[in-house]
Amino acid sequence: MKMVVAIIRHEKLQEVQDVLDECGVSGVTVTEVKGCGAQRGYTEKYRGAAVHISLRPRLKIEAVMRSEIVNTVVDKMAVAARTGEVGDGKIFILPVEDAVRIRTGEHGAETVQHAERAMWGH
Amino acid sequence: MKMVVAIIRHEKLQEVQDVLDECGVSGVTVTEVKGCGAQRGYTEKYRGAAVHISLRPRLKIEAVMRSEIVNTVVDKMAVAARTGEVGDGKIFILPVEDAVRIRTGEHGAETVQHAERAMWGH
Amino acid sequence: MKMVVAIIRHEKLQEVQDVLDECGVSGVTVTEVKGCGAQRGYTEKYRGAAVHISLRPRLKIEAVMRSEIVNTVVDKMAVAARTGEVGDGKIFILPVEDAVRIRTGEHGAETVQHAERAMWGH
Amino acid sequence: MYRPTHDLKKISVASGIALLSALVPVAAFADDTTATSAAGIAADTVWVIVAACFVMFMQAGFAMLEVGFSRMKNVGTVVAKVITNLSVSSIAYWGVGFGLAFGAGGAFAFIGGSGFFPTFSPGSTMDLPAIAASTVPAAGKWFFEFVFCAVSLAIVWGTMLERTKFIVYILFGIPFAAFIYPLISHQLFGGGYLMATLGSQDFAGSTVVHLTGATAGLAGLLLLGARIGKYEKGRANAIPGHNMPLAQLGVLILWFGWFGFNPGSTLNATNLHFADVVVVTNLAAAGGAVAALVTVYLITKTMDVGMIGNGAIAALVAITAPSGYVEPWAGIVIGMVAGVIVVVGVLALDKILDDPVGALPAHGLAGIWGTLSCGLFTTPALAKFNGVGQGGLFYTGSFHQLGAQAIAVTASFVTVFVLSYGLFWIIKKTVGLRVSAREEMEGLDISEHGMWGYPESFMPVPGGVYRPADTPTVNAHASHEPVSTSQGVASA
Amino acid sequence: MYRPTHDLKKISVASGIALLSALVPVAAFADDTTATSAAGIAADTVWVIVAACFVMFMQAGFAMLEVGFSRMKNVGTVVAKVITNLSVSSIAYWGVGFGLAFGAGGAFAFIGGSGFFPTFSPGSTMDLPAIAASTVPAAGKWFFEFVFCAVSLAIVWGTMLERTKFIVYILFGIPFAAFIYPLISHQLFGGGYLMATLGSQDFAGSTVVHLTGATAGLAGLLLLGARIGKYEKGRANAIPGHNMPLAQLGVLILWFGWFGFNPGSTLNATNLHFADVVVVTNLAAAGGAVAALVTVYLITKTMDVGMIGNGAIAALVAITAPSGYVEPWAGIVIGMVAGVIVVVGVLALDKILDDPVGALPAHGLAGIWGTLSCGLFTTPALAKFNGVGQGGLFYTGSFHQLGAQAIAVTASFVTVFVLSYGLFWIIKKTVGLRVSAREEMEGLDISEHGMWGYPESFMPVPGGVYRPADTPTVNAHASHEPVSTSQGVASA
Amino acid sequence: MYRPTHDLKKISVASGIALLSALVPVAAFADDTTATSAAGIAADTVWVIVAACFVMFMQAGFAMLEVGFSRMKNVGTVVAKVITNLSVSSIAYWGVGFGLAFGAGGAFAFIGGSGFFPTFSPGSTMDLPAIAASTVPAAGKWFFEFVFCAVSLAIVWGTMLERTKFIVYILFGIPFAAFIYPLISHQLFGGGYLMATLGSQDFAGSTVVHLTGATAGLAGLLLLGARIGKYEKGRANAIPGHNMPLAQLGVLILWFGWFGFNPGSTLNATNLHFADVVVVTNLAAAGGAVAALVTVYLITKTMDVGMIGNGAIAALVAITAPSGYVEPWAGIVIGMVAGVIVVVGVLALDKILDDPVGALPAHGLAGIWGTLSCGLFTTPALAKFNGVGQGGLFYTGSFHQLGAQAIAVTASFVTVFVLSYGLFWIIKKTVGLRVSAREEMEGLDISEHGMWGYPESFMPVPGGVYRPADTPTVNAHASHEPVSTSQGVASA
Ligand SMILES: Nc1ncnc2c1ncn2[C@@H]1O[C@H](COP(=O)(O)OP(=O)(O)O)[C@@H](O)[C@H]1O
Ligand SMILES: Nc1ncnc2c1ncn2[C@@H]1O[C@H](COP(=O)(O)OP(=O)(O)O)[C@@H](O)[C@H]1O
Ligand SMILES: Nc1ncnc2c1ncn2[C@@H]1O[C@H](COP(=O)(O)OP(=O)(O)O)[C@@H](O)[C@H]1O
Repeated sequence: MKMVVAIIRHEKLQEVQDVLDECGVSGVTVTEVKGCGAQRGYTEKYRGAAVHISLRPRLKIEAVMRSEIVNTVVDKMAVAARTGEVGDGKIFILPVEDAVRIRTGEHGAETVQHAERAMWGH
Repeated sequence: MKMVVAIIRHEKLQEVQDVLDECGVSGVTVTEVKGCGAQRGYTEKYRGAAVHISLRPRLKIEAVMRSEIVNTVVDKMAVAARTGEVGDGKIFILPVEDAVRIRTGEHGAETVQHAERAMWGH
Repeated sequence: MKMVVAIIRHEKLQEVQDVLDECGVSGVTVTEVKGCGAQRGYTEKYRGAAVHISLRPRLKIEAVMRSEIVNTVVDKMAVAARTGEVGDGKIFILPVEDAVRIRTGEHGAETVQHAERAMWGH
Repeated sequence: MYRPTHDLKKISVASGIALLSALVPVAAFADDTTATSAAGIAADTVWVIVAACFVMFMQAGFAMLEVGFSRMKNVGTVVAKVITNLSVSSIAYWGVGFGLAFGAGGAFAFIGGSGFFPTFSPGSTMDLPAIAASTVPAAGKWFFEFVFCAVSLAIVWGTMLERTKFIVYILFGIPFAAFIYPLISHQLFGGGYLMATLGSQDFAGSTVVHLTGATAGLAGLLLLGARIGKYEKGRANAIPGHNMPLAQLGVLILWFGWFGFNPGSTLNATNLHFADVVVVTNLAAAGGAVAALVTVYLITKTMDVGMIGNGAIAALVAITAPSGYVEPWAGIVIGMVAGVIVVVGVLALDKILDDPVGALPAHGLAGIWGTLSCGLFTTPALAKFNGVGQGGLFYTGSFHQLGAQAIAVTASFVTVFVLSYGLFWIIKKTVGLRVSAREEMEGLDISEHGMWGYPESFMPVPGGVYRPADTPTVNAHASHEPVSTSQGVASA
Repeated sequence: MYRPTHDLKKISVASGIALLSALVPVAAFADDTTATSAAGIAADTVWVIVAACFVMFMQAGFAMLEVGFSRMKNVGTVVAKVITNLSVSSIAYWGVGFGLAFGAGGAFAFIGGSGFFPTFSPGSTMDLPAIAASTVPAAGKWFFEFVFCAVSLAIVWGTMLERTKFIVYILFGIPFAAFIYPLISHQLFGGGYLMATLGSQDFAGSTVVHLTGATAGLAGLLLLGARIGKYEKGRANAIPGHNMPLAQLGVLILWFGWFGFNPGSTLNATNLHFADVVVVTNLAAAGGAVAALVTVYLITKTMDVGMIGNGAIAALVAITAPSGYVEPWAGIVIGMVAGVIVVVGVLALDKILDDPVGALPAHGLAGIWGTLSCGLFTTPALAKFNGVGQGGLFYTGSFHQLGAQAIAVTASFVTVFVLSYGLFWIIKKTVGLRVSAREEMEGLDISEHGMWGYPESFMPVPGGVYRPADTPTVNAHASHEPVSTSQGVASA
Repeated sequence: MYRPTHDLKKISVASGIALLSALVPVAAFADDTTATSAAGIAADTVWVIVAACFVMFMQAGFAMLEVGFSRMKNVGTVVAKVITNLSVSSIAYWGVGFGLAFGAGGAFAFIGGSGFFPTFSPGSTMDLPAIAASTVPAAGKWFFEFVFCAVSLAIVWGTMLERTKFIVYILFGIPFAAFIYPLISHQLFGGGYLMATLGSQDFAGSTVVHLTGATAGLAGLLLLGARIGKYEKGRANAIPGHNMPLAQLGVLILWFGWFGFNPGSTLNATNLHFADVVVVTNLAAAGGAVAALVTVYLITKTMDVGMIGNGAIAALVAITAPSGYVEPWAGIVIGMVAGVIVVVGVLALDKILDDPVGALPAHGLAGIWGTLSCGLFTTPALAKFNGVGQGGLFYTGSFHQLGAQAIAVTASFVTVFVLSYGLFWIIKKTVGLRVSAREEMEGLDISEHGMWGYPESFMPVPGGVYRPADTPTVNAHASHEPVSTSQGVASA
């Protein structure tokens, strides 16, 4: 299995969730993060003082899935999350050695996929 | 070493911390996350409009530990975090190549274990 | 590529960002987390009742970089984030199989490095 | 709480008078009556000033209500707007508005014509025909009428939150306070045709203040459009505000302020009518909150927190016009109907109009209902007492007063809508009404004001310290996102 | 706002004086003394109405206090409750409560019996024996007494936060405002046995308002039980509220409101006693905050923010009964003792009773202390001035007044406890008092009201937009968690 | 605040009565005129008490303002401080301060000397030469003057937020309320040399209240130093507060409270002057907010939310001294200048002095400007009416009054600075002014008060439950970080 870690813009969450759902990924974990990169932040004013803020709000999406589907999923995710402007974010692929469904104690890849679509957010 | 990533319910934190402590894991990092999975969220009303919320609050537990103990720990964690209802969460095991204790600069597995129990939260 | 996961004190963020920037890492993702470890928390009072809080606020830094530079970077980060007091945190190194720049769809290591310094926060 | 002393005094006063029926020098009386009326005038003035202060405090209520119904990225601009509007309207109304609304002269049936840039000295008076009967000095009358103008202006913006350029508040606020509001105010408070000739009743401004504000808000909304993301594929999305406790604190502050708003409109304390108005106002608000709770629960099976507050506000708006004309039981009925109206109104309008706080139903529909309700519930005795119009349908069986009310509503709505639409249209064509899409996504606080309203909720290191930029300007890349403030207002 | 009546008066005053230059007809005096007392009555009424408005504003204080001491998942329900309770009690007290508390007739020593569903007209009076001496018109008296009832009801819920079904607030609130509160109010404010015959002193309601509210809260708490997680393995866990700034804003609003609460209870301005009450009230609050700070620091070695506020509140509660009867120095002493009582009380009770805001010590224990303190500190002069009871132990050396106070406290406590326990018991057996465990875990805002009070603190994408559900209902899986609103109230 | 007019009226009443003692039984008139003036006195007293309550409510305004401009880790201590200071100053001012400020006797040109630990009874008076003309009973005068003292003390701390030891608030607050403030208050309100002999005008306290508070704050700041991280490599970092909505709610509460602050300083209602003061005050605030908005936008190209509020506050501070002496147009000018001053002042001072809320420019610079402005804008008529000093430069062409104002400002500044610096110096050398660096980093709420002001923003499981510690004390490791409360105050 692989864990796909994607840093995306807030407004792209639903699109990315839809991609993962279509591909049969069992779930998604979302974290609010701040990030900087090529897009370097911006200057603010506070009581007249210019302040440089390097980090901007992003969402981190973590989804574990079967290795077979990871490439397809990642490419679809990249498309879904794209605006074309600097700051769109990155996707990283990490190896996962095992997964457990807490509710049942089952191990293995079938814990991270589901059959029918969940239609998250619809 | 392995990094155990567990998505659990808020109310299970103490139990999970206790398991890790017993097993001699040196520490835990906790993140507030939102997630969706088999358990698909729920409908809310806002000024009469039905709103479908796909993500629900969870805690993400990250603990790095020696590879030897990981299976035991994971199974114990799964038990500790279980309610049996959909939404209990998942545990993922990721490989870790090295760990460093910032305070001392030491590397290696001994940085992620401790001898006496810490009794976190007691 | 490797993902460097560092748990640091809030006040060390800028220093760590500077290290990563110098080393040509393309970006950083920062998450607010809570942690416990050797440093076990502390006791508070609420309306007279002593309360033991095991977790304390920390920042989690995630930066993906080329494998070649990871050791240098990690050592520099450890120095930058050090106060010498218990609670300085940990750095973990995880393998990354691929990275994608969402904006362009490019894959590979060059997506996680940049040429000129970004001067984040300056 | 028995107070014998008090009784004793009254008895001895009586006896004193008895004794007097003998033979006395005038001086004593002249002097005494001076003193007497001085005390009466003082009591009237204290009440009207205190009431006006309560009404001024309603600005805090509107601020909290709007903050609560906005998203966290758009809260600083709300409070900045409230303070700025209160300020520009103070000056505009002092210079021009008050004279147009109440000053003698002018084409009086249409508009007042004196008392611009007034100066006051202790106890000084002005020629204000319609409110001459009040013993309150001119300064007190000015302040009382001004705070009403400020409330009306505050109402305008509820429909336009989270996407309006800051400069718009100023460009619209000044002419609104100087001319648009005074025009309506003159008609129903200041002795204009509707009040003096037609006998339309609007005790404290369901139409003058609330409908006027909501109508301007409607005009602005039509030209401004909905927030990004509100309507997708022909469906209305929900954009929840971020803070119900502050929003409902706002409701409670408004409820409190309304005890200045309605009872203060007597411009008098000595005739004691204001005490009745207090009771009617409170009972109506109560009826509105209860009715809204029941209605929203029946329709949606949930007890929407915001709706309960909207119900109270709508009822207060509705009772504003009849508060000096009706009996307690009628107050409850009027309030309850308003509570139902606001819930149904919010649910219905939300599908087509993006009105974040529900100002159109709460101030518009409820304002119309309240004004009309005088035509139903006004008691002949109170119509006579107030010297405006006559009793309502349920007492007199006559539709006359209802007609007068309908005309007042229609005339006011049309006038305000036309003027406001025109004014917003000009602003739109010149400086523009709306921030850029990028600024709207980033939030108005950062894009228009250079800093979030809740910095620690957005900044990377909560509680941290921020180093000044090495370069005062934003670097190339960043210009993609968020638009720097200078651009944000460049078009202004 | 034209006021012919007023003009007429002025004209007749003028003419009265004119006539006088001759040889004076009584009419003139009648007129003049009317004017004279008209001013005095106006001053009394302005004060009482303003004071009542301050007391009404205390609702905002309670709302912020409870919000601050609740967790973020339970704040919307708090403000919804405050507005709803204020509303239902308005109507219930207007219809029934006031008549039972103050109306002439009935078995008067036990309960009043007239003045139900009252109607008011300018200056109109009612037959209210116990407060007949006040010149304030009936409408003013009604409103003043009503806001006290609303405060008492607000106090009830402090003990029951974060787990009570919303419907319970309504089902209990109506009979409380219509009957339970009026019963006690009649005894100590309305001319009942305790006040008229026994001479028990309760100037502004330490017992009538505060102890009554806290006692009902105790009854409810006993039937409701503690919040999930409060007590584990026989130990009390801490469940911190989420917002000290709002909680203490609440305290400051309450402190402000108390300047209406106690001084307004003179129902009079012309005798100037209200000014003394202001001073005594302020000094007591000061003493309470200081004493609480010192006490909590000595016991716990920490300067608990909430406790400082509790100290001020407890002192204000304690001084409520004696405020019109004691001297400034005594006010400080009474307040300080209350400050100590509340700290010790909170620390002790927290081990056995889950009272999130500390209402039992602050309103219950302090209310008892305050009522009893009249028996110690009341000056004979003020007892005489107020015409109720006599001087306290420290002045008279007699335990008589202390006895009268103890009886009043006991009688009130027993009566309220029995009635409230019975009422809550019936509610528990029928619709139930408490939400399900799952709803309690999820929070009342989402489970009872369908939306969080702080949506952005819980929703996935802060500041985001939410698409309407394709299916109006919750899907099967979700029913595990959080119970949808319809179920949430199904049992109601 | 001397009111000759009022005296005159009373004299004529008296004479009227004198005349009457011829043909008529005195009892009747004595009684009747009593009744008459009773109403006037009641009106005066109601106004002054209500105004004082508005001023007391300003404490909530300062609390919210400071909370909003603090970081989330330092908010609980702010509200605890406000309540504690209000409390200790109540007692200190009652015991000592009031007598020194207003009591007859003493070296009166320098300080008052009677009326310590006063006791009041209905309508009782005290020998307070400077405010004897006011008919308000002593209790009302005490309360009104006290709330001014409390405002002045509240202003002190704005400069010292986020790093001051809690104990310091108490150790400085008591002598400030007992002696430092009364000293200045006596000079300009209480009949001291500056007012009585020199004729310096300060209607409601631009110097007495605001400059005094800000000067003490400056002294404290100089000894306390900047917050950690504020200045690095000779550059000033920004340390944004966390909550603009609450900060601006504070501004609106203060604006509201100022309608008690300035107009209440007439200590009179019957002469109706207070109504004029209301208008001037409001227009000045409006001018200040507008001017600040324009200024900050021109300088920084951003519409800083906080600056708009600072502008309103600075204008209110500035108009405080002249509010009873100038005409509306002048009020606008004075306010606008203050709005410019505060923006330029904040931008300039921030580079060298770490003043989180901008108290030095808003209360200090604006207070100086306001006091001096009397020397420019006071109208001869109002100088005469108030019986203090004479007309300003623009009316009289004479620099005399300007000189008197300059002397008042200088004398007050020097006196307060020297006394406050000395007092803070002693505190610094004994218990210390400042928490440890670690405590400052951790935040004052957790380190001084044992719990965060926003627990859920810091605790691991928002909305969770916290188990009591097995061991009451902190374990060895933890002592590294955050310093436990006991240590936090150990040095105290
Ligand atoms: N090397 C990296 N490691 C971890 N996160 C990164 C890295 N590079 C970028 N990110 C994350 O991706 C976000 C967007 O990247 P950025 O470089 O700004 O835009 P783009 O990917 O369009 O060039 C950053 O805000 C940061 O959170
Ligand atoms: N494939 C996945 N990748 C990442 N996180 C997941 C994945 N599947 C589930 N989760 C996380 O686990 C949580 C619970 O999973 P869910 O499927 O709802 O319950 P259960 O595990 O009992 O079937 C989700 O809210 C989500 O945060
Ligand atoms: N084994 C671990 N797995 C995950 N996070 C850890 C682990 N050990 C420590 N941490 C994180 O590092 C932080 C600091 O570690 P701690 O042991 O307290 O200090 P030190 O590293 O100086 O001994 C902890 O708060 C926790 O967030």
